[in-house]
Amino acid sequence: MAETLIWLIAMPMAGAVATLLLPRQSTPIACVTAVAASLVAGTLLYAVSEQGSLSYEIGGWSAGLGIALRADGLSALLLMMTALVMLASSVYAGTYFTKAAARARFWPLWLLLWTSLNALLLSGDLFNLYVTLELLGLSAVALASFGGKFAAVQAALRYLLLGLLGSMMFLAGVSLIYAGYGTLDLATLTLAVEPEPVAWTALALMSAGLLLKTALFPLHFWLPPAHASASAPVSAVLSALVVKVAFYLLVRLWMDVFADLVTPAAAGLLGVMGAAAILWGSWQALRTERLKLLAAWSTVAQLGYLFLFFPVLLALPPGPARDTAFGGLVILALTHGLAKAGLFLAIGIIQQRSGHDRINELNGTAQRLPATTFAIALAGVALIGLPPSGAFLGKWQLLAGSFASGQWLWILVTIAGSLLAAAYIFRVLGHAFGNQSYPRHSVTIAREEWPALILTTLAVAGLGLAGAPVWNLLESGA
Amino acid sequence: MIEVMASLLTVSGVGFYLAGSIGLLRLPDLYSRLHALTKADNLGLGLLIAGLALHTQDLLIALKLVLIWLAVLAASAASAHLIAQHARRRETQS
Amino acid sequence: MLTAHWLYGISGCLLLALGLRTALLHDMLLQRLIGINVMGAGVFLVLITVAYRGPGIAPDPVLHALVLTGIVVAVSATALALALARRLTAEQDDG
Amino acid sequence: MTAMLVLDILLVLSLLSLATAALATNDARRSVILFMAFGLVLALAWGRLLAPDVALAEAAIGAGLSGALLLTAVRDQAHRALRSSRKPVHERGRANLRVTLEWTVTLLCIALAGLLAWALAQAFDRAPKDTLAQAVSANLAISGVSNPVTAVLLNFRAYDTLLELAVLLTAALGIFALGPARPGHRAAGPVFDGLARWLVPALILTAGYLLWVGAHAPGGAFQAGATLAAAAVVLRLAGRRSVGLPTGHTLHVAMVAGVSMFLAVGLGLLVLGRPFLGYPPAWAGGLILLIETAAMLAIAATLVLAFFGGRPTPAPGVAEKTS
Repeated sequence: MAETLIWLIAMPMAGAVATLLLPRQSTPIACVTAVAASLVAGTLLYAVSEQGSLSYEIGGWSAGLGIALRADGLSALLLMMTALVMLASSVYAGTYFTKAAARARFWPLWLLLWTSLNALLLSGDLFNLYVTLELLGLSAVALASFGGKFAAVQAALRYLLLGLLGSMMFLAGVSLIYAGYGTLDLATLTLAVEPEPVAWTALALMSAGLLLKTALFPLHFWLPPAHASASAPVSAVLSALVVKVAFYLLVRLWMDVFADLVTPAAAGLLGVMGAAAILWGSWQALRTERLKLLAAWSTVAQLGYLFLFFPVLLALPPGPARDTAFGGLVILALTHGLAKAGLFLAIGIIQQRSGHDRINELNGTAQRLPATTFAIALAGVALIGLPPSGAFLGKWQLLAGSFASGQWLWILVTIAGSLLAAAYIFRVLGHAFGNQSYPRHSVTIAREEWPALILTTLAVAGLGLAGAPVWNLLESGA
Repeated sequence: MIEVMASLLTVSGVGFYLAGSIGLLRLPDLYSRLHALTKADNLGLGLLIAGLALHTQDLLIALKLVLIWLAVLAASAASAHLIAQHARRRETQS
Repeated sequence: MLTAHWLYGISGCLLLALGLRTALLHDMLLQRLIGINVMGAGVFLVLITVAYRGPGIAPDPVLHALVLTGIVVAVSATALALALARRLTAEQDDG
Repeated sequence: MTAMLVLDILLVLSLLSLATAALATNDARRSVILFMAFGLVLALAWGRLLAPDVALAEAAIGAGLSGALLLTAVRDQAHRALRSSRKPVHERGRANLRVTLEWTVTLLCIALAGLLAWALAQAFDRAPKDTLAQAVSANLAISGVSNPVTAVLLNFRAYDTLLELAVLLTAALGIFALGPARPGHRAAGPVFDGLARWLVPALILTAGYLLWVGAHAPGGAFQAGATLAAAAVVLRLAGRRSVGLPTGHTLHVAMVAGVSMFLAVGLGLLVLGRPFLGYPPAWAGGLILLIETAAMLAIAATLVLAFFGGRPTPAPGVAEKTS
């Protein structure tokens, strides 16, 4: 079973090589790779739920000398979300890029991005994490600039420079860790680390780098242009997955490896930045005139909720109460990933059909593209956090945790953020459902519209109604 | 005896380097600076390498050192030529 | 702690800060990129200094391997950034 | 001991002053040339700190190829890329804000350097933790090579190197996706041509030597690949258009050679019932050389592509533009 870990990395990488060597068959190869990699992710999820966390020592060298891959409940769930989002976006990308030559150049980068996402979620070694972060950053930048439009290239260049800054900060932290503890293996480090200057300076450096990559307010400024000017399948993956895996790494470091170091003040700082992100991101989403920018600003806001969990989790006593709240964090992250990817895909369809994504000119969209409009509405349900979406469960846990620990500020921010989200979603839907004076027959394009619809349905119904397995999995894989 | 020879060669090589560097800083125009730099440095490196080769007393290493000298000679001659040519072209153009 | 550790370790930290400052403040792309590269050089200098154990003692090969990897990654990123920049100026001149 | 101290201080001072000078100037070309000089002094520092493998890579990649890339970017005026988006500051209030920002960032950077140095000093003050270095030397005999750095790069932490080759491939693909290569250089005069005529074969020979020697002495695929790429850069500068680099499909094969050979070996071993990239000790030396040869080709192809700045165009009949 442990071999599934290496297959999750080797498979998309081999797919990237194959699509590059056989450009004429690249689309079928990419689809087969996507399905196969998703099946492996499903197998891993099942294996973790049955056997608990898994690990794999590459080359047979013991962790420390060699590099170990590890998967627990958290990483297995995120790997599954990655697989679902990538699979759906792959199907969509096959129709989005109409020229065969463009597709042939797209797939290798796409599969390399998938490789880096999986590699990051599985890596158990600090320096290896640095390399995966760079692979992730470079493939994300190459994809964000794909197509070569001026705005996209400009945003991608800024994205690259800031990403490089972030990686360098991370690497500086890693070198300090090696100087102090003589190891790079996360499991060994967890046991060795002590609350002392070396450890907390290293943690601060690594966190600063990762916060830049997760675009937490006030380090968010690069995200909206980069996410809004990329092509639709790429935006979906950037917003749903790329920032989220950097967040995963932060959670891994703060809650797991360096858990002894984290003080309420530090967690509170993250919470304040998260609260600012929620308010500022939602406000900007409400004011913007373009649908893609709205989705991008909404990502800034939604990441803020995830950071509100830090002070809440730290205030709860370790044990069942904290674990329940932690499950809320995970389910919120998963819901946002699925819903935001679906939203970007749906926006891509609208943009391609009507040639623009200006919110004020969306009238008649509901008549012309009913399935896509429905997908946007479903994504909206998840972004606002209405029942029965998974986000409702997540926010509920956030509110319950804040309530239990008496942190009233987070409750106010969550409510304000949800109201703002409702406002910006209804603004879009209001225009989309607005009637157009002249009749247009409605179209349904199955291969284009299904991916968005399935992702948003999963976010609303799948995770919302069947949330319990998430908690079970986090427990069994701990 | 050989040690003394090696030291003498090395020191005189360094002396040529110093002269070349002073020339680079003090001479008035590009051509004379280039002249000072390449000539003095090539000779300086030659003496330095001769000194080091004597010092190691290993034929293989000495051979490698001489190879380095030849490579640097060729590269510096070619690059000095390129720089001078470029400067000359610019002068005639303007 | 060896004198070399002091000297080179502190220089590594200074290079990191120097590069970071330029990368954040300079308004020309090329200098920002060089700033990031100087920052990387600072981190590499810290790593190689940590690997150093003193004259005549074999240094830690793991860190040397890490720095080799880091140098190649840095040059890849620099190359991609420059290609993006070239594309931008080409379009600016056209339009 | 004092002589060494003088050398150390000289090295450190020239490193810091070169970096400061490279970053302080507003002249892009000057900045790049100073940065190249910085890279060369850095290579000396690596040599001083007993890291010859790193010194070789730094001289070839860090100073040499990065410098070549940056210089051609200056030629193409690429440094202007982000500038136009910033408007010159005229208002007094904005200018004051800018000064405040600069001071804040500067102070924060100084604080960061101080914090880092302090933490580093604390780490040095403890007994050095040599456990990993000891594990490397304990397992060196079964790693297939006797150069410990190569053993770490291609055996113990081979997975890092696989991902690193994937990073290189990604960069190459990203550059590829942006469009065709920039126009070549005009033909050089007879002197440079004469230099290229014997320098290129010598560089290719050196690359082969570095690849082979990496098993037991400083050297290896990365240094060799960079040297090979340097040969191509020399040819390109001499005005040769395609510099022997294949175009189209064959170029793709060269670019992915490293990753695919790595994957083939890793997955092949996995199918045979061994761990991924777990070489049997008897075969380790041969397999490592095989992977390194493929990696060298991929590195050279990628670095040359980066220097080209795009897809090489297979149209030798067309007269080349000169800039």
